[in-house]
Amino acid sequence: MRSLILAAATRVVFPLLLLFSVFLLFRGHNEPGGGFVGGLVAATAYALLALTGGVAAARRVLPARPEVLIGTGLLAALASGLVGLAAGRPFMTGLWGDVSLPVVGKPGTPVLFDAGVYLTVLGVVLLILLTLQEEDEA
Amino acid sequence: MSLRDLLAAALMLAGVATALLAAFGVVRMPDVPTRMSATSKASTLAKMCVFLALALAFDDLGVAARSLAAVAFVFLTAPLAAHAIGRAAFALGVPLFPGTKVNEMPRRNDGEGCDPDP
Amino acid sequence: MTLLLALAIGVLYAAGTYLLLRRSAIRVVFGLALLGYASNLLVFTAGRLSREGPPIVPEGAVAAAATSADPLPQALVLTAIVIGFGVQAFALVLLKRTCQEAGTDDVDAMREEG
Amino acid sequence: MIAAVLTTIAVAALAPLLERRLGRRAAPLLALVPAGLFVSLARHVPEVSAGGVRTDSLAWIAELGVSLSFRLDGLSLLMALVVTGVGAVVLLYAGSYMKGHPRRGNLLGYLLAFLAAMLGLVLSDNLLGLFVFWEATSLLSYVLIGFEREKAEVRASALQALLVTGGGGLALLAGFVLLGQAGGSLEIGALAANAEAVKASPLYLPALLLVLLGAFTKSAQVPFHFWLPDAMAAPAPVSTFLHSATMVKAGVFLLARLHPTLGGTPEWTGIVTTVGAATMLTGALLAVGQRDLKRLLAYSTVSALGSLVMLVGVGTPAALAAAMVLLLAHALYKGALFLVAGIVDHETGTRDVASLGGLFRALPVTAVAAAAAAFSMAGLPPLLGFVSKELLYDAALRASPAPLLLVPVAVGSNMLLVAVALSVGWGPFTGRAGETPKAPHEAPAAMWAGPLLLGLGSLAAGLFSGAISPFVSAAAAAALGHPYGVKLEVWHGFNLVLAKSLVTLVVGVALFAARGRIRSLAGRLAPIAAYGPGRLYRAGLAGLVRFAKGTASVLSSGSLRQDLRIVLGATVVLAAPLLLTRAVLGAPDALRSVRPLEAVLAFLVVAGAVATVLAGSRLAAVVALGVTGFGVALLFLVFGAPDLAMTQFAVETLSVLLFVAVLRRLPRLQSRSAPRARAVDALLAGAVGAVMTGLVLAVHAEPLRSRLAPFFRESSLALAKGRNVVNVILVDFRGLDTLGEITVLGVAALGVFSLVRLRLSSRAAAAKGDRP
Amino acid sequence: MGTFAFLVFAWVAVTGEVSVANLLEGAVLAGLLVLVLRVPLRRRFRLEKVPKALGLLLYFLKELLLSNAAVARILLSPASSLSPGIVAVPLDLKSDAGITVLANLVTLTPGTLSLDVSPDRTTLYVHALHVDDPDAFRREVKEGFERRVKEVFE
Amino acid sequence: MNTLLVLPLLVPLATAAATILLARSPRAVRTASFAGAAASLGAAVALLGATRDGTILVTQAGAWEAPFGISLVADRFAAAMVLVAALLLAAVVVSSIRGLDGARERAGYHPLLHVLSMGVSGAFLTGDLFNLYVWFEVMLMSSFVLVSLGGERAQLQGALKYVVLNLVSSALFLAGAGLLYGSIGTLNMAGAAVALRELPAQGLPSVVASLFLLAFGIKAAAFPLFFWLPASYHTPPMPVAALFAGLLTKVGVYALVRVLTLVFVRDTAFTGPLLLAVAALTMVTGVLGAMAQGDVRKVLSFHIVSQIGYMLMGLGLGTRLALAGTVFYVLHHIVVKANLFLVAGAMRRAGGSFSLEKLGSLLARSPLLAAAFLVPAVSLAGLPPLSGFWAKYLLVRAGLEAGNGTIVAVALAVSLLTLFSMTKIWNEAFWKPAPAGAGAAPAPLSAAERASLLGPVLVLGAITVAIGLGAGVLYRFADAAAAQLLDPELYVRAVLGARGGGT
Amino acid sequence: MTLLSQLALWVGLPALGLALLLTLFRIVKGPTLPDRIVGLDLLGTLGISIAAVVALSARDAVYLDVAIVLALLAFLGTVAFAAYLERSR
Ligand code: NA
Ligand code: NA
Repeated sequence: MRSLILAAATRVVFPLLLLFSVFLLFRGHNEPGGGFVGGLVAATAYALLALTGGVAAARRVLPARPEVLIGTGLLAALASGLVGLAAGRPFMTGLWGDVSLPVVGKPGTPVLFDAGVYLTVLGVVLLILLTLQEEDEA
Repeated sequence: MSLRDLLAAALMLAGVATALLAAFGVVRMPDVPTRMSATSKASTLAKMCVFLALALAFDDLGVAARSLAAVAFVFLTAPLAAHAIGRAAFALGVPLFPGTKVNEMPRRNDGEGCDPDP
Repeated sequence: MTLLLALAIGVLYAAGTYLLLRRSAIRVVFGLALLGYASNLLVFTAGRLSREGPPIVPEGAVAAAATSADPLPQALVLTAIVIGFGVQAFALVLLKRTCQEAGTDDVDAMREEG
Repeated sequence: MIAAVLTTIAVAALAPLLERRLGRRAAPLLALVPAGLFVSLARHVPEVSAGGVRTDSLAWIAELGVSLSFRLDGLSLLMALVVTGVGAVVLLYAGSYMKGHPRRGNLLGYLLAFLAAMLGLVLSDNLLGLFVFWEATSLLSYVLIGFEREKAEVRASALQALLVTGGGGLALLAGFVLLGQAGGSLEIGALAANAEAVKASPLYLPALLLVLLGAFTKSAQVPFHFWLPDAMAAPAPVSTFLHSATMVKAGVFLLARLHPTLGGTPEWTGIVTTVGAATMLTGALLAVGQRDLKRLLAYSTVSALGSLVMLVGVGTPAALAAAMVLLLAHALYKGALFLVAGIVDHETGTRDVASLGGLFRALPVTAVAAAAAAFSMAGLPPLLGFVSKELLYDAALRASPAPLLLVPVAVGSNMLLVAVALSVGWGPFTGRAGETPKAPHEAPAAMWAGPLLLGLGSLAAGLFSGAISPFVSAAAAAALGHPYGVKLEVWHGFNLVLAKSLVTLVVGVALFAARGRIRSLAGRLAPIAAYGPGRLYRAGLAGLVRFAKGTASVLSSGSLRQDLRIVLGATVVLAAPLLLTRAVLGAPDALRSVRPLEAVLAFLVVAGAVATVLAGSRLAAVVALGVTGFGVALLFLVFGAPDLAMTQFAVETLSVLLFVAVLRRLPRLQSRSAPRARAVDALLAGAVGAVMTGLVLAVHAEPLRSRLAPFFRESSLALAKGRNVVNVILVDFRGLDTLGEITVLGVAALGVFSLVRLRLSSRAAAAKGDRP
Repeated sequence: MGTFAFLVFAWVAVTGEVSVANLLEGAVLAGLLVLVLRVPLRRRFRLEKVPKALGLLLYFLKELLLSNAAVARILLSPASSLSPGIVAVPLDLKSDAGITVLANLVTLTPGTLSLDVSPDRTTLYVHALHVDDPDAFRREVKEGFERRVKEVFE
Repeated sequence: MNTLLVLPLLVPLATAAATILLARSPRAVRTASFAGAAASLGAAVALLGATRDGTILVTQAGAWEAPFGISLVADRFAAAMVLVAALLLAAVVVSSIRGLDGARERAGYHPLLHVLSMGVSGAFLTGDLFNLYVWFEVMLMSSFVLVSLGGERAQLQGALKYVVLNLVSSALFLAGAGLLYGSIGTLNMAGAAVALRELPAQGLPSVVASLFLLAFGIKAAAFPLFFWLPASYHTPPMPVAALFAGLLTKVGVYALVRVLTLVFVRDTAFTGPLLLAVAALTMVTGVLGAMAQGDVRKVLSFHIVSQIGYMLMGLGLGTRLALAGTVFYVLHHIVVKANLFLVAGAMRRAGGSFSLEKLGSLLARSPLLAAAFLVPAVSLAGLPPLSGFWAKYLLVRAGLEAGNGTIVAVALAVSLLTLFSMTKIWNEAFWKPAPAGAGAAPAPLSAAERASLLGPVLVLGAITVAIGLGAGVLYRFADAAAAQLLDPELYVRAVLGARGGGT
Repeated sequence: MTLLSQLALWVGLPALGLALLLTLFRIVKGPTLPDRIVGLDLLGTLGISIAAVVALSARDAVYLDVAIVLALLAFLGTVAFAAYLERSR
């Protein structure tokens, strides 16, 4: 939908959505939120961009191809599970660091896992929506 | 009951009343633009009131900040929806209320009304 | 309220089932979506409804309130919702492609021929 | 013994290769394998004749009593000698007969493999082991009958043989299992020792019937006899080997083998004798009117098999001795005659007896072999056939239940068979030369050597029948289950039996003389004869295929709706009665109160669902669906599930984007079903909904006591360092679910991508002018 | 820089925690978003516009609240009393942001709804529930909102 | 030790992720896919090795003890299923190297294969009912994509049916899992086994059990729920169909076996006769369906249905011998049926069609192919001494020992018709001269094609022969597996610890 | 429970429920697609208010987050619908 008003508003809403998605991701362990909903919200940000500015515009600001996001997300989730194995505990055993980091909070394998979820969900929704919209535009 | 609570309650009730008004409007108004008109602002007002009530009701700076942020979001996004719908309805040629006095907006294409999805 | 929801779940299943049995494949996909809602609500309800708030440990407490909603069905439903979204996306696109290739969305016309 | 069988199989596998290397020298070389086996087996004759038994065993599935245990006694040695002896002759013959055939090597290989299977069958002392070889012979016979596979009728005959014998084989399997149950072992020897218990078992009769079914189909007994003449589509060496000398005798062998265990009861005697007698007569009657050399022989074989079965059914020592001699005699003369028929066919290009005559001049050696075999078959002294016929008549006379019935049948059948024997072994070689497609020349030695050897064997065995008496006795003893001695003689003196033999011969010769008229009569009766079980088989098969097609079109109509109706109907049919009979249906035990907003939300959900059903346009349906989704999300919210509400809202929004992206390419909604179909569907849908509501209510009739929820509430922060219990479950307590779930998502995305992209690329390819 | 500051501010607002640590977190995140995700928001942040912006906000809130009653009256009055219309308002504003903000403000205040901007960006089409005099209406919009928006955004 | 339990999930997932990331280089994808398949196979072999002595391996994902976390459990049956699945994956990966077009390969074929394998292994190994649902979805979703990959019309129509019916099954399963949690408060299978002991028999749980029966019955393609299978299995590329044919329905059978021997053990009075009736009807309708077909793939597809009946027969009889028969049958059938589909692909390549009418003289064209067909076909028909015979024998014997002659008669009659079906294919495709109107025969198989197309076939055929000749080995295993299945206490104690059994 | 909570629970939420029903009427009635979409948009908007009022009635700020998510997302669906309508002219 080519609309000056929408396009201009998108420029503000887009980063807000992304920011908020990260907020949801890292808060999820303690408050409502988490990787899923974070990933979904992030995806809506790009979807909005694609809707108002075209798929090409959305692709331009994507940090990586959606497939790569999916693969990376899956590997991150997998890696978080392997940490436990490497430590001689069962697969996916939650292990936590002691220091607290900015944004992330205490680093722990569940956080990495949730981040993997976030990336995967983002990649998935983007791959689906961008593919479809691209075809729709064609 | 503290004054803040009272104020919050009043705001909440005002918001709810406005929301009800919006719903009432969407039922009563005769055509798409008027319905959209009724809902977009009344509901925005409603949301603002309710969020302000929230900001007051919790003795928590964080909640207040988030509530105000929510109001900002609402101001930012609610008009976009109204704009998009109004524009689409107009472009589609959805019939206007017969009482519409002025129409200075040119039809963009053929002006033929077409239902996209009978 | 449980009774009311049980009835609503029944209606969702019934509506979903009815749509599954339509000749129009697009209605079938709508039916699948309704079945998804029905199943999710059913699982959610199975943990018993609670009005006592979400299973979140309040700041300063060590455990979530014993009366808070059962967290497990919530987690299950969340998983099911997300899976359902993926499935729905795929089903929709499959539907679209099938209609394009078959030239119709009439499932009765889609009997295989060799 | 095991080694012998396995070696033969290995050689069989190499046969085609060998043939390609050595050409015509391969067959004689390969024939050395059975010949060698024959010799080494023959070395055991004295020992076995003296009552010795050799065994050899290899455990297979010990826990189930399955083993490869072999037993060399009189019965198996007799069969094994027939198998290897005729096998050697046939292999030699086949090399020559199939000269120039591109797949000669394959045929030799199949024959050797078959020989191994047959050897295994007759030597097996374990029912399952025997069964394995039994089925192997069925399968190999299919391959051998279908050797000239280019012809449709050849393929049909092969299939027919396989289905009839294979079906019997399955009955046999069940019979064996029952037998094993009744007797507590699968070892034939052990069963025989436990025969009384077996016969007393309630499983005896079913086991007997099933075993008999297996044996009768394999040995072409009425009413399963029809497959054998049709199997003559096989090349001559195959017919010789399988359909006269060996495989068809497997059923008889089995009956003899199990006689100690199963025999002697009224059921056994009644059924086996009757079926055997009926087959004997039927085969003879059908044989006499045939014009085709091989069909003449085939029907006469059916008759002979009937005789054998009848004798085993009678089950007296004399009868079993007679059976053993007939078995040997038949292998010799019928083997020879089949080979002769093959030579005649090969040399003249026809097998029509009516157009054959005077071949003696062109095929002198063959003629001698033919005459010897035919005379044996006709029961002329001093050939073995005569000895065997005498024994047969004797046994029939002394059969305890019904000699009055058996004797006329036996004599009558043999009269007809005399005519048949002469038609095959005498008629074509004497009299005026007929018009044949090819000018005949004597066949190469490799071909006539076999029939000659077998024909002369008939003579020798007859002349020296006394010498083989101990061996025959041992065979009969094995079938009897106790020691037994019989003295074979060509000359018994003048008695009732001899008189019968003479009458048989005289009438038989007369029938031969009248063969032209008999054939024309048979020709006129042919339409009646066509109403045999063969026709039933064909009609049955065709009917089955038709039925299958009908069933398939009803059951899997290809209609998604039909399939769904069945699936959903099954759900209702299965769950509803259980629900009504087994579950407590009551009001929910908790949360009975209703708040206004909650009621509105439930209504919203329902209204959205109903509106989706009723929606007349795609977009209206999407909107209605959105209403339901929205209601569900808010229900999550008010019942303490903010995470769910959030996720549901996000998913709803994305669903809208999704729908909107594909909706334009979807066809418009149309109403296509008839009102009646809609009513039926609505009924079914209502039933499904009612069942689900009932299930929910049934679950809620009892309080839920879960250890899980308290654990999660209490451990979330303490053990998993997270305050949002739901999220902690998702990423930690049940992280594996989530791992699977994001995998599903990833795959779904790949799916969408590939569905769209594969098309885009094919479109691009089409645009470029490539083939799509 | 404008984007960055905006995002840091938004982060603080959303998290509702005003502390150095949280500012730092916001900065890290905003930096990541700007750098990695190549967020497209190019406006520079100008401190001197803040008072004018606050003024605009106040004016808007006043409009919003004052016409609160009007909303109710309009919604509760019979439909026949409506005299809606679509009015073309010529624009002095040039920037996308300015036009957007104006359009949104118009939409958010009772009785009016921005339908579209003409492709040449010179006209804003506004739907109003009561249009007695189109020219008066145009003036009202231009002198009320447009002037104030122009002061802040251009 | 416990690592062994997660490797069948991790290796495929890592392989899938890697192949997604490497997507732009087909060579790298193939290499990674092959390496992943080999690693999966190795892991599965190790897993079976660790469970052969009767050890029930258990690991609790995330170190959360049962019933709070998700248990992964491998007893003999599960481990064997994982191994056969891995074997099949390897065979399919190898035969895909030549049997697949580039477009499909680029469209994510290899990651899908591995994800499918992950889902299947997860379904075999999980000890949690909801987790089973998730693995089912993993498996289904990848199968959805695989079945529609290529986008030809027939394929898409088949895929649509396949998707819809399987989603209905998923909905039933999900509802069943939810209701079970709602009535006993646990999802852990061992926990559920314990909890159900304390409830009155024939109460609500048996109603809930019926939902599981239906859901798994659809997956297993049991009568009357099998329609989706013949409608879709013949459409995808043959390596894919082979994987489906071998594995997917067996996951349904596995799930039925698992819940009926572990969880809903007190419902046998109801489920036993029901299963036997379903088994008989499944056998018969499947084989009749096959007889009606003229397309190799469809004949084979309907036979899957028919053979499922045999597996259910053992489960319905419920004795140790019968269960051993089911285990034996399932393992044998996975190999044989997948093999037949792979052969069908090679037949198509060599003869230019799947239609029996259009095929012909394949025996002359490629004796090796004929041999490759013959082994699994004869085994499927249940002729000795190949694997199928022993599977059938065990079931027949179990049926007769249980005094159920009817089901045995049906089983035997159906096996004759199966023989008929296989012979029909042989007669028409291999023996019959190529029909005149069939056009030019396709080019003879190149050496590389033979290696890729027939290599896996011959390996699987060799396994079939080996199972047949060494039936004792597999029987002993199946018997031991059945013994384990019949003693749910072993499973419960392994998962919940000693205290689990008591409370 | 405070008065605020009670008010939210027994006045605020029922009133919003009534608003939902009114909106539902418009969605079902139509008559045009834009009308339905206007209704759906309002439904989302009401959802935001409901989440906020639930937060008041439960005195729990977690519901505020739901409201924010909804506020951020609700308009997107409407815009997508509108885009669809415009494109399908
Ligand atoms: Na399968
Ligand atoms: Na099968």
